[in-house]
Amino acid sequence: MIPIENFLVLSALLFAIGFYGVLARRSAILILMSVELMLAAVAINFIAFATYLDADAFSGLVFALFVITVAAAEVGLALGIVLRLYRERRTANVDEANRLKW
Amino acid sequence: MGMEQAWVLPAIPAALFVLIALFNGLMPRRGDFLAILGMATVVGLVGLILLDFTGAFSAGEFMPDDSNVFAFDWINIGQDFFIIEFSTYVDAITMVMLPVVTIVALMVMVYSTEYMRGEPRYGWYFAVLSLFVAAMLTLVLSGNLIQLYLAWEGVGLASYLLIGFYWERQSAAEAAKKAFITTRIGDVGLLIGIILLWRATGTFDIQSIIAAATSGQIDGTYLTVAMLFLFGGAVGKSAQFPLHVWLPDAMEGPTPVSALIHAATMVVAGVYLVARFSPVYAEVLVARDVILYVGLFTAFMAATQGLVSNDVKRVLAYSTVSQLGFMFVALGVGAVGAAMFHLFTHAFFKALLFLGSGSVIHATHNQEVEGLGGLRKKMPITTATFIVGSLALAGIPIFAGFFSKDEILHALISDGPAWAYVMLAGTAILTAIYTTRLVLLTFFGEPKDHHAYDHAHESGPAMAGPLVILAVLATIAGFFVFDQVGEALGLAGGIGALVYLDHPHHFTSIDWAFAGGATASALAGIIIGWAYWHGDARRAVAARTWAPDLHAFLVNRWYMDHMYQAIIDRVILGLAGVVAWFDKRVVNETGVDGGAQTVGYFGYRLKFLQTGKIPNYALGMAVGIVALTLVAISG
Amino acid sequence: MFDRLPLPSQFDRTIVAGGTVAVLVAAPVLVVLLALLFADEISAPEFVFFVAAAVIMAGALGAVLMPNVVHAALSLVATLLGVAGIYLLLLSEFIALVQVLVYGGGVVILLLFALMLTNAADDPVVSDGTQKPFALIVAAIMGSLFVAVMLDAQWGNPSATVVPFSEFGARIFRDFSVPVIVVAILLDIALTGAFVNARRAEETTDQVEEAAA
Amino acid sequence: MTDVLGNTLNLQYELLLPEIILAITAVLVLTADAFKRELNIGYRTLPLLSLLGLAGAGVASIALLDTQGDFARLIQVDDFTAFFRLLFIGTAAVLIIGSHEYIERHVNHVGEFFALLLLSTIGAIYMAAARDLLTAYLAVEVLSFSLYVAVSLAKDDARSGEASLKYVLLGGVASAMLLYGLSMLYGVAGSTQYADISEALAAGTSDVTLPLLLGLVLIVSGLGFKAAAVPFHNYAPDAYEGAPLPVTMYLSATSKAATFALFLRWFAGPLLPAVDDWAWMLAAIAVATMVLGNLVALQQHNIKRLLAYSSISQVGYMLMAVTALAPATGVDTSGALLVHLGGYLVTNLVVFTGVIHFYNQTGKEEITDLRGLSQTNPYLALTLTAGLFSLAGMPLLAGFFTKFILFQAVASADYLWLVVVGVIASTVSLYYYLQVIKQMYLYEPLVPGRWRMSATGYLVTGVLFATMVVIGIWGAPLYEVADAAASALFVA
Amino acid sequence: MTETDGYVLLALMLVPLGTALLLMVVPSRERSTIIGLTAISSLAMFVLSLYAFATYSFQDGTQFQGVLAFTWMENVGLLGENGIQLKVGLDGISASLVLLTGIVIVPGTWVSWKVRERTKDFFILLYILTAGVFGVFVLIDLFFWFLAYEVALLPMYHLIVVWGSTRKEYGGMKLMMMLMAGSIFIFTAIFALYAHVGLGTFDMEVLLAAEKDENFQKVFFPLVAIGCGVLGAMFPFHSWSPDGHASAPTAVSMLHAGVLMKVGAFGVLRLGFQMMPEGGQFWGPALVVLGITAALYGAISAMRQTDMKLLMGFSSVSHMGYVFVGLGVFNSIGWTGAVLQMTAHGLMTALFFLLIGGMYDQSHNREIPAFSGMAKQMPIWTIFFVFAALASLGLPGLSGFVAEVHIFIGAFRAYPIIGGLAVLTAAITATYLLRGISQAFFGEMNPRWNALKEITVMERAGATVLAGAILMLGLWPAPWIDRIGPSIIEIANL
Repeated sequence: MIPIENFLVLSALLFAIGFYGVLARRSAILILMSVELMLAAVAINFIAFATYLDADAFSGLVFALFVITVAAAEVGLALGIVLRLYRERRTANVDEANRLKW
Repeated sequence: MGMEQAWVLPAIPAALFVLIALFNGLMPRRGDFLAILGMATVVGLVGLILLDFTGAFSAGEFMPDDSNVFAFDWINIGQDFFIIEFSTYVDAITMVMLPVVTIVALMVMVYSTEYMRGEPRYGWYFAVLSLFVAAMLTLVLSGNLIQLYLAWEGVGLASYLLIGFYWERQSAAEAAKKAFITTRIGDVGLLIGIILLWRATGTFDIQSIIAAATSGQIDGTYLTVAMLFLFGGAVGKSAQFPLHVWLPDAMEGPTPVSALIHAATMVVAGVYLVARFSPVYAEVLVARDVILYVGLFTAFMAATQGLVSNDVKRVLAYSTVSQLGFMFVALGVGAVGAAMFHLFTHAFFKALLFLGSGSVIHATHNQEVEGLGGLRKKMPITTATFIVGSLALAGIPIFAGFFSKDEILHALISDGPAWAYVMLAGTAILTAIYTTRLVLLTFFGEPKDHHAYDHAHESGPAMAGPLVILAVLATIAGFFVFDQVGEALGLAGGIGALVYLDHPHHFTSIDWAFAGGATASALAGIIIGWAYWHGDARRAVAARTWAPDLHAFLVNRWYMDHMYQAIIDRVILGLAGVVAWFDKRVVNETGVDGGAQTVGYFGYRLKFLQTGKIPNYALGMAVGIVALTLVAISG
Repeated sequence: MFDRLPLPSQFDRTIVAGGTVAVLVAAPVLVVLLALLFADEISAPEFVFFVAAAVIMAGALGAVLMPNVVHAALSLVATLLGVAGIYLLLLSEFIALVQVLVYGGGVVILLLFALMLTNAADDPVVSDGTQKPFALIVAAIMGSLFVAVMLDAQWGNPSATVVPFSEFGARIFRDFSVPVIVVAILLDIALTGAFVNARRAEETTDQVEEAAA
Repeated sequence: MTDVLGNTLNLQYELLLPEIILAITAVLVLTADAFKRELNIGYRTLPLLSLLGLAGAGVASIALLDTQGDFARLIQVDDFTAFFRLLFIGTAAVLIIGSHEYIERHVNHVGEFFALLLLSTIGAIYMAAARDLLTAYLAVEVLSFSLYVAVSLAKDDARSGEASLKYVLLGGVASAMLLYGLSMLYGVAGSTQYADISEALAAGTSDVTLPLLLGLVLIVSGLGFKAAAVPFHNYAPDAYEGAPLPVTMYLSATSKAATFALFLRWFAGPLLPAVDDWAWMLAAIAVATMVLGNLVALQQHNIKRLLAYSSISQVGYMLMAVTALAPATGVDTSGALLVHLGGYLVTNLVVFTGVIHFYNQTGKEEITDLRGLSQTNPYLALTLTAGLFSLAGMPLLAGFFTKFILFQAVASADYLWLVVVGVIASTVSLYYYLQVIKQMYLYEPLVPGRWRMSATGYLVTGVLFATMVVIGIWGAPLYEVADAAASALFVA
Repeated sequence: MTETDGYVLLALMLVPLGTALLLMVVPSRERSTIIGLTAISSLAMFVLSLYAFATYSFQDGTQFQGVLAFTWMENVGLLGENGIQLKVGLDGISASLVLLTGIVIVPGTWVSWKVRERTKDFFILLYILTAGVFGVFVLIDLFFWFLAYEVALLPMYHLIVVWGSTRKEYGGMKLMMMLMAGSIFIFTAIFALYAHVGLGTFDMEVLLAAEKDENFQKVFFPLVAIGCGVLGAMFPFHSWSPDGHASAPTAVSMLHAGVLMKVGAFGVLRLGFQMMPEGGQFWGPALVVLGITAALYGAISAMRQTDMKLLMGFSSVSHMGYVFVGLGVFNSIGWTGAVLQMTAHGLMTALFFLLIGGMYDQSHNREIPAFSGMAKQMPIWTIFFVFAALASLGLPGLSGFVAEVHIFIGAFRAYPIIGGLAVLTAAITATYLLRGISQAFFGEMNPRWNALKEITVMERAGATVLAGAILMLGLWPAPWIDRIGPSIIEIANL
């Protein structure tokens, strides 16, 4: 039986990597992808806990399920907005989307 | 009308003040007659009270019981150690003051009807005169220190208003301001003294305080300090060194005012105060010595200044300061009687002199001796009365000044240091000299300004009358020193008998040998003056050429005004400038505005955290999380 | 829009690149793991786990590090599949299925399309942000902290339970009825959002139609 | 019906009636919009329809006022829920009435806008009503998603898309953080039910302390983002500025209120046993928020941004109350927070409705554009002044009373130092509010000549103004309602 | 004073408030209506305050009279029985200050009829302010007390920036911000007090009676002292006063310097010394030092001022310094003096600002050096001005002396040196006032001002009212002292 720590560590690393992506990337879409990584990490957590620690190993699973769903929906929504911005400014580069500041 | 009704005395003029001040416009002659009638009544009442007092006195009671009856609480917050009550208190000293104040006031008012005729604010003038009289009477009658202080400031106010009567003249306004502020500085001392005494005794009632002090309840040094502060008040009011500078300038006021306030009555309030507390001063000899030396110095200094001044009124002003110095010398050696006596006589002859000079000024519209001279032909009455006054001032026998000054010198030589006597005697000679000078330059010799001379004329009855009356008084007032005179008048005795009640020092005659010396010195002074100034007018200015430096020193009043001016400009205003600067720059701009700007600056810096770039924002969030986690785990 | 999506040249180049990277990274790891497996150092599940973990890590790193957006997207696929593997390992095959379908099937394609639509085809290389070093530091700290936390805790004793595939639907719609409804609303909103944004602004369309009319 | 663990699930759907009504209305609105040519209906229909739905929902929730209970252990219907139901429905209604002209003129896709408004209201309500982490999370996302979209709806405004992008990307990160935190919580407590969680935490978590702490950190951060608390606030000013004004208003009103409803549900409920673990975090964040929000607000020149920062600082005050949720005084503190929320909402609506109508007239949104408003439209100037003063906590207005109650609650919970910070902050805030007021009263208008708002504008501002004053001088009813709602939190 | 008189106290607040509301509905062009309304209501306020003052008579053991309470909210949240109630009550101290307000508002209203633009709004704000001031004096529930306190400050900003003069933006903003910053401290102290007593009520009587830990008092007294001290222009928190007064319109300066600053000192007495006597005893010396510093400091820097209103501003700082000395010496005499000084200075400074305003409206110049010999042009004005100056420099027979002598004596009782300095300050006051007067009013008439006319009838009337009050208090202070003294002693005994 694999100790749960393995999964948790894995998800932690995944989360951190995802966050790194958010911080380091410039293309809106890549940032979005990094967010997906973070969400995947979350899902791993939920399922790991569900499987290992939950008496009735279900709510965790459902949680993970909905996380996946929401993530997908978010991608759709966000991409729509990215495309709009691209249409307006001919760029998907978040550093150039800084008219609003101060 | 007994002593218990004494409160009526101030009440009458006070009422008249309100009446005239508000409604003089509606009255015929602007209501001056009201003031005079009221004054006359007061004089009559004073006579009655005097009789009542002396009657009781001759009945053997030292201090009539009903002398201190009228009293009511003015301030009472409900703690017995702090009650301020108004009360009238009548005793011998009061009895000396009352006639002086009222009679001179009456004379001056009558005189003013002519002197001030046609002036703008004529009614206002009489109103303020009444106010002054009211305050002065309250002052001399008050049995309570706070009440006394109230009246004390009241006379100051009246003086301020009257000195500034011709406020169109900047000099007059300045003089009024100077007078008020200078005396105010003295009053600070007075108030502090009063409160210190209260602090030690828990009462403001003068007699209780005196009783407490004389019974040695109060620690010696504490009492000394308190009494010195009290004396500070006297110094201010009575224009003693170092606060004497205001009195000469006060001559900016109308001359009758100078006669009443700045010669006869208000300025002697200080003398009155010290006399009133003489039993206490007898306890604290240090303070008394201070008084002696202050008086001595002032007398001498003022006399020297009087020697050179060319302004008639100023000469008289200096002489007033000097004579007040005499009185304080007397007080300084504990000769209360002599002091009060001199106050008494001085009031009359100095008032006479001022009114006389007023008459001159009225006639010639000139008060510089350089523009006067030879007026004796034109103004006989004025000349005669003025000479009488001068003789009294110089201290020639049978004239009032002689007796009182003699008393002072006598007291000084008996109780004071010898050198002090020498100095004062010298001052007496100086007095004779400048008096002579004044008379000569004003009434004798050739007229220096013919235009003025031609228009000069003798004053009318309203002015001449008071002159004559005062001249008579100035002549006979001295005789009150004799008990016989007093008894002849139905009094209990001479003025000495009245005032020296608590001293054994009764005298029925004077030491003629001593008096002879005094007389001789006075005559010597007159002769010197005559020898120097008689004849043509050019002599008047000769002094300047004779000893220019000394002359300048004297003319500039020993440079004291300069010194004060320098102190005010450099030190006080400088300090004020520093403080104002501190307030503007440090407190306000650095403290308040600076604080605000600092906050704003932080805001300005912080707002640039808002770079508008998503990764930066995310970084902020990440840092937040990391920080919180670190704290959480470490904690 | 297909003409803007430059298949195949761009595409197979990507595949080649991705493949090589995957092999280069995966091969040694695989060897080691196999060795351990046959030496009975690790059990079969653990073997699978490590393989999957390796894939996930590699993919994740690729996704956030690769300069070429297309490569990044593809390595994201690797990660997500790896995650699906983890799900399987955790005995929740349904979630794994969903994962594969939704991500592998939907999301990534969506991402790729978006990439193409935003000109990634012409210049697929997007340089990283200026704050990269800070990002590295912060993320490193964060990761190490998280890992430390996970290892520090004493987790309860594993009680591996399985939710039978059959029950899934029934239970979702019974025990989690509200979330299902809410997520429906959510999807609706997401749809609307994507639609209103991707679609060009209203007036223009109206004008077009008016012009047509 | 029971679930596997044998818990009976009662499925009274009437408990969800208001939300159902809202959802249906939303669908109707969308349909009506989609077929507006065919049905040939004007713009007016959509707001009216939405208002109808809101009215229905309002009636329903009023009818439900005294029915307590839970729906399938997922939704808790109690006074707390009712309080927020009415609050949110009311806010939405005010928004529609107050700014329908603006929406017509300056918003794309009005149909979708209204639909989103209604749906997001559901999300907001469920944030307050959920009694299960999953439901709560989804509700959060519903609200956030609709806001992501709504922000992007400004017509002819290049800022809108950018704002929306920032919001959606950072929002994604935030919800990832929140989820990670939730997963930790789930791992620690082994359940997503509030009740079980509080039991588990109360039972003690010594062997998983750090995961719990980490979870709390991430939850606080995630919610902090939704509430725009420093340092998770950066998106807010940009989103506020880029969004259409009504959306800005909605962001600063409903979204914040809902977030704090969630805060209360969680931190006064399942997380209360761990209060010592999170109080300090919230305190720190609260202080940072108050300070930074107010300081930066001093430097703003755009009304929207100014209000954004001012509402950030307001979040600081509210977080103070959450911090002070000690078990002993929990009820009172949360009651005070609810009072302040109510007052703040009303005040905020006053200000924003005023600004919206100003924009309708002038199309300007710089502070300096307000100059001379006291002459061109004295009524509006007065309203705005009162609103701003109320935000600054000046007396006779709601702000004073609610802030007073809030602060006294916090002070009584031995957080006097927090109160001090808060009072100082609100004094600083007075400065920038006065700057705005100065523009209106001190200077001459650029374009002289009086103008009038629309009738609905007068209606809404009038009613809100009145409410604001009433709360200010007779706040007892509000306080009692809030107190009841708060005590509902603690019965479980 | 009976229960029913409590309604009078209530009316004191409601009359101005109601007038403000009424004015809102009056169309602004109907000047006559506005004037009539304000005339009536100001008169009503005066009568009511006079009635309150007259009917108040001290009774042993009870500090407040005419106590009347309406529960506002209770038993909700942290609030217990009588949590917050609209509660009014009067004691000797507040009675005299109420009368002061009633006296000042009348001329304040009269002179404000000169305001031309936005007259209506002006009066609305002015009366809201007045309501606040009355409230502070009569309300004895901390919540409402503080509410009234803020209400009194609230309209200040508009009144200054809209109707003010020179540097009004700066002056108004600084005044508002500093006073609000001051209320931070009060706010904090109130909460601390409330939490410390822990009876769940803001009722002042209860809080006064409640036991308070000594350390608590020592910690929180300074907060009250500073908070209220800011409004009382206590050094070094005074710098709003000169600029604020300089920029405020006449009536506002009158009310603000005349009454509102007193609210600050009143707060120190009521909230500070009365609520936390031990703290007061501990910090009294500090207050004395600050007070005497302010007195000297204000007087000395006034010497350098040329703008009449700035001069008055600093003069106010100086005079309020006396008040704080009187409070700080912590004995009944000093406190009585402080309260008297509040009244005295209120009347006197109101008169000053009235006169300065009356002149400024014509000349639009307040620089003393610019004037000379004004007595010729405006004799009545001059007389009143000199009168006010004499009152201000503590001439016996006028209000200033009565108050100051108490303070001096109280100070001497505790710290003779301080007392001496205080007396000295009076002389300095005389200096700067008389310097200004002799420069501006006397001497050669400056032809530049030939156009100036005598102050208007309303201004003369107002000045007469104030002058009369000054004279009354100066010559016959018993009515005030009989009310203040016993109440003070009652407090001191508590």
